[in-house]
Amino acid sequence: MIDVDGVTCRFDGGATGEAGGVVAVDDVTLSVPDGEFLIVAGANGSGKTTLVRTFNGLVEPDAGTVAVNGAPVSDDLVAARTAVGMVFQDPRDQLVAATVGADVAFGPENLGLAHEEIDRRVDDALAAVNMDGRGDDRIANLSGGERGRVAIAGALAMEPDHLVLDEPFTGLDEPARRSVLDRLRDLRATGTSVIVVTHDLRDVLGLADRVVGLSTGAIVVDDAPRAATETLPGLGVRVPGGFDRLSANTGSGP
Amino acid sequence: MIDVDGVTCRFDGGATGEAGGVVAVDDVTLSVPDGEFLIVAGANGSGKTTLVRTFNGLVEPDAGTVAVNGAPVSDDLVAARTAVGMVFQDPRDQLVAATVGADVAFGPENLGLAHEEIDRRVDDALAAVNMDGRGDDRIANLSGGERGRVAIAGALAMEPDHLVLDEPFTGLDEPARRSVLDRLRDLRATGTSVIVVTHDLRDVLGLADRVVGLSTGAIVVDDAPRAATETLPGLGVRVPGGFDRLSANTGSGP
Amino acid sequence: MATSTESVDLVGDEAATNLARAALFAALVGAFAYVTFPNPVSPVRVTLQVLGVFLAGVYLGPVWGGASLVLYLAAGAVGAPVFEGGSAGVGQLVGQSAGYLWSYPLAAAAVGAVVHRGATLRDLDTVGLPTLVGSMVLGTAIIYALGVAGLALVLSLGPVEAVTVGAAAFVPAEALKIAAAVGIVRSDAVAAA
Amino acid sequence: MTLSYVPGDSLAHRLDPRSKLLVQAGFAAAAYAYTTPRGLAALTLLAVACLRLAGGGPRDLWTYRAAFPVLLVAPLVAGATLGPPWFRVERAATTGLASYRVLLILVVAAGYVRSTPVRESRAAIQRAVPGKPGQFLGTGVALVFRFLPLLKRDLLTAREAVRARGGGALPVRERVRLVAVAGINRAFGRADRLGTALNARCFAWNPTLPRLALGPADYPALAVGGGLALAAVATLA
Ligand SMILES: Nc1ncnc2c1ncn2[C@@H]1O[C@H](COP(=O)(O)OP(=O)(O)OP(=O)(O)O)[C@@H](O)[C@H]1O
Ligand SMILES: Nc1ncnc2c1ncn2[C@@H]1O[C@H](COP(=O)(O)OP(=O)(O)OP(=O)(O)O)[C@@H](O)[C@H]1O
Ligand SMILES: O=C(O)CCCC[C@@H]1SC[C@@H]2NC(=O)N[C@@H]21
Ligand SMILES: [Mg+2]
Ligand SMILES: [Mg+2]
Repeated sequence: MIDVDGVTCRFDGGATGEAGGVVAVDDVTLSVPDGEFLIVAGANGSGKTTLVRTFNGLVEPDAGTVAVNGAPVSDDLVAARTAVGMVFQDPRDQLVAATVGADVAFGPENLGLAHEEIDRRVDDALAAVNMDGRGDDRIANLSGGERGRVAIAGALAMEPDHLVLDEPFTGLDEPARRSVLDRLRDLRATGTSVIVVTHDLRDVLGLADRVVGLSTGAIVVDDAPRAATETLPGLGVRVPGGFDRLSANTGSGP
Repeated sequence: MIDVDGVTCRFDGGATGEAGGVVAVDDVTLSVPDGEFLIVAGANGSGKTTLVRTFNGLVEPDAGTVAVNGAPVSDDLVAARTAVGMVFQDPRDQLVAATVGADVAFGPENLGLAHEEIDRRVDDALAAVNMDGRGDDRIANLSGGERGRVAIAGALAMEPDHLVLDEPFTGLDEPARRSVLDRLRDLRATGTSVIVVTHDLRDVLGLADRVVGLSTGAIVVDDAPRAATETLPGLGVRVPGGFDRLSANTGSGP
Repeated sequence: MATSTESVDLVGDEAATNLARAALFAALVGAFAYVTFPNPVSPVRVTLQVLGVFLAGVYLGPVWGGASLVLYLAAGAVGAPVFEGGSAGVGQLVGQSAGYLWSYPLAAAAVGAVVHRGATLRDLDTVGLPTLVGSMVLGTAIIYALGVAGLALVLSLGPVEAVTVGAAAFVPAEALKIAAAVGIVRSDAVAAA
Repeated sequence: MTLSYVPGDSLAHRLDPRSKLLVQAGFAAAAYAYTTPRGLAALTLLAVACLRLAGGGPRDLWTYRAAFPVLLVAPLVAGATLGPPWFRVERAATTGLASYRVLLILVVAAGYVRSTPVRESRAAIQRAVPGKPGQFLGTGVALVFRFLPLLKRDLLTAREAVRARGGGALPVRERVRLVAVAGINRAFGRADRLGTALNARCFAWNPTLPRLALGPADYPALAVGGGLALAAVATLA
């Protein structure tokens, strides 16, 4: 369970460096039950990335609180960081090791797991992103989409209670996207909550339980997918041509 | 006119650092007439980025030649770079200045244009990506999609003969994508050739004159959009649910 | 599914960022080690390493600046190609330029201590030019003292020869590096650390 | 070409990094203790053997070329004097031997570098130095390895960006300035983003360490390293 209560995030000076600052997230209240598949949608600059970064304490709200599994994030960062896995919007920001295998193993190693368990998780996570057997590849030599897939594998290997993915599908080719979506479906079935940030609902709407739409930092929609798709195009979000055509489009409807 | 003749690109050691190396582009021959809208499609790691980077000499082929407007790229790099504008797959790789306006102006300034002309181009390019009036924003403070839009504006402001965009729409919200597509349509009408690299045809297929499909570096499809969409899903490329549904899906069919 | 978190001892946000920066500056000194020019008056080559040492002290302060150069030596010892001209290995740490190398952590810490007047960092805009230059002159003195001692010890040179070959020959080059460091620190385009 | 790890399955590749570090340290100590023509002759054989057992050869030494002029010129400087007899052979010889000793140590180090991947070095460091200092050194060293190519990349992409956007025709000085400032800026940004990534991924002081285990081949190696160190201590005592 993630509980967001009246969260506001300001950036000093904001983008223009002017006085006053930018309000990136504006009084957001939201609660994500375990096992829910939530989409956070909104136009560029609407505050999606800033909002989800408060879930594991990478951004500290200027007002309001975030609690993960009942404990305030600011009280117990360790708990929040192990409970909330995150795939960054830019995979390059997330990769910390030189080879694919070492990078995916990095998180589990920090949890102090046994070697066999680490190996199992790494193999599992690489399989989920169609990168089996590429553990020895050097990250510097990967193509853009391959890098994105390694970033996702790194978060999967943590087997977190809550998984946040910030625009995870943008660089992925079709087989990789399907494979990741399959894994997300399985995770949800085992009680993991999955939060996908995006402005293109075509790839994920079929899986979603609920859609939250942001505009200039505030929640303007919080509804079931079908209902939400009516408001969302006005927010600059791409929705499937017709909701019923979805499964044909993504090949991954429920 | 861009003429690619028997181009092969190898990477030493390749991703695994093993002997032998990876063949990223494999004997590609291709010619892009002025005013054509070409899509280069293929799965992750199929060599799309490497191929288009030979067009302005950022990658030097190990075999074969590339000629732009009749002159071999290797003979006159400066000419090739002014004739071929490029939007990199990762916008961060492309931005060189501290503020949005200064970055978009960077290219035109290098062309030695008059100030009025530079200002006109910068305003024009920022309008095309829906970033009007944000010239003073600091690039370090932009959201992911905003950064991508500035990168596109920087290439548009060069008003090149040929414009290459490497997965330009991945981070863009719907209004920005439409606005950029509109601009690309106008450019094509004035004789600029537009080359879009992608593995998701849903956003651009309606505009394309021709689609080239790559698989492990080699061309396996080179055809009109309608015909190409039949082979492409086999390559790991996303195509619209049905070709005739395209305009409904993208809102930008011809 | 719940992972026990009691045993996980997080490094913490501030320390992790500092560690990343320290590693970055270590790598920067390593990159600067590739930039070498022959010195007309001495067989020892001029390198840009010292510029990296200065910047580490200025941007990271005495503690993390010194730590950064410790990482540099450790990385070089186990094989990162970060020493002069891209060389590496424990050998270099007992070789003829060993004195210079061992002096780097001390010099960076000294530069940082003078610039920031203690362990907590202060805004670089408030640091006067004399302080900035003075800190780097002190750093240079430390590097030369240990470097010359190293040359004398390792190559069994006499004091006069060691000072000539190891210090005097580099004074003009070091002056240029101090000027470059001032330029970088004062450039508002670099919105660093 | 820089000296770096080369995958392989030579004897040295199969050794535990700790044995190899001990051999290096022992060798360096012995080289200092026995800086005599006979001592160095024997150590030469050992040094060449070390490099060979790591699958290396003369090419690996090329990266040390920057050290060669010092090693060559130092004896000449040491032998020269300001008055008669102008050149003292015995002093030049002493320094010459010292120079040669450095070269030998570099040869052995080259064998370590080409046969040991970063992960193993990191594990060796973290096992040799316990607690937080070990974790700091181990992770920090791994990060330095990670940053080196990235830093090169940051400078290269800054250069590419400038070129791709028509900056290729600018005067050299201006290009150097643009690339240097943009490159350094990128590198700073990268360090901070990497710090954030480490945090998000639960960067901890007490992670699971990579597996290291002494194999049968390690015992002779440990004996060689230990023996050299003992021999060195014996002469000093
Ligand atoms: N470090 C920062 N300093 C100042 N302003 C910032 C900073 N980071 C983000 N902003 C501003 O905050 C707002 C929200 O940014 P955020 O990254 O959360 O948007 P987003 O919804 O994720 O957009 P995108 O779809 O483009 O990724 C934007 O206007 C952005 O310019
Ligand atoms: N610098 C490099 N060194 C070694 N191999 C590389 C390098 N750059 C790319 N490769 C390899 O070359 C192949 C083609 O890469 P390229 O970036 O051209 O793919 P792409 O089609 O653009 O993929 P994506 O859709 O993921 O961006 C990949 O297998 C990649 O791992
Ligand atoms: O082996 C190394 O990496 C150390 C090289 C030391 C070069 C010294 S540092 C002080 C002096 N100034 C220079 O430019 N070079 C020498
Ligand atoms: Mg975002
Ligand atoms: Mg690519």
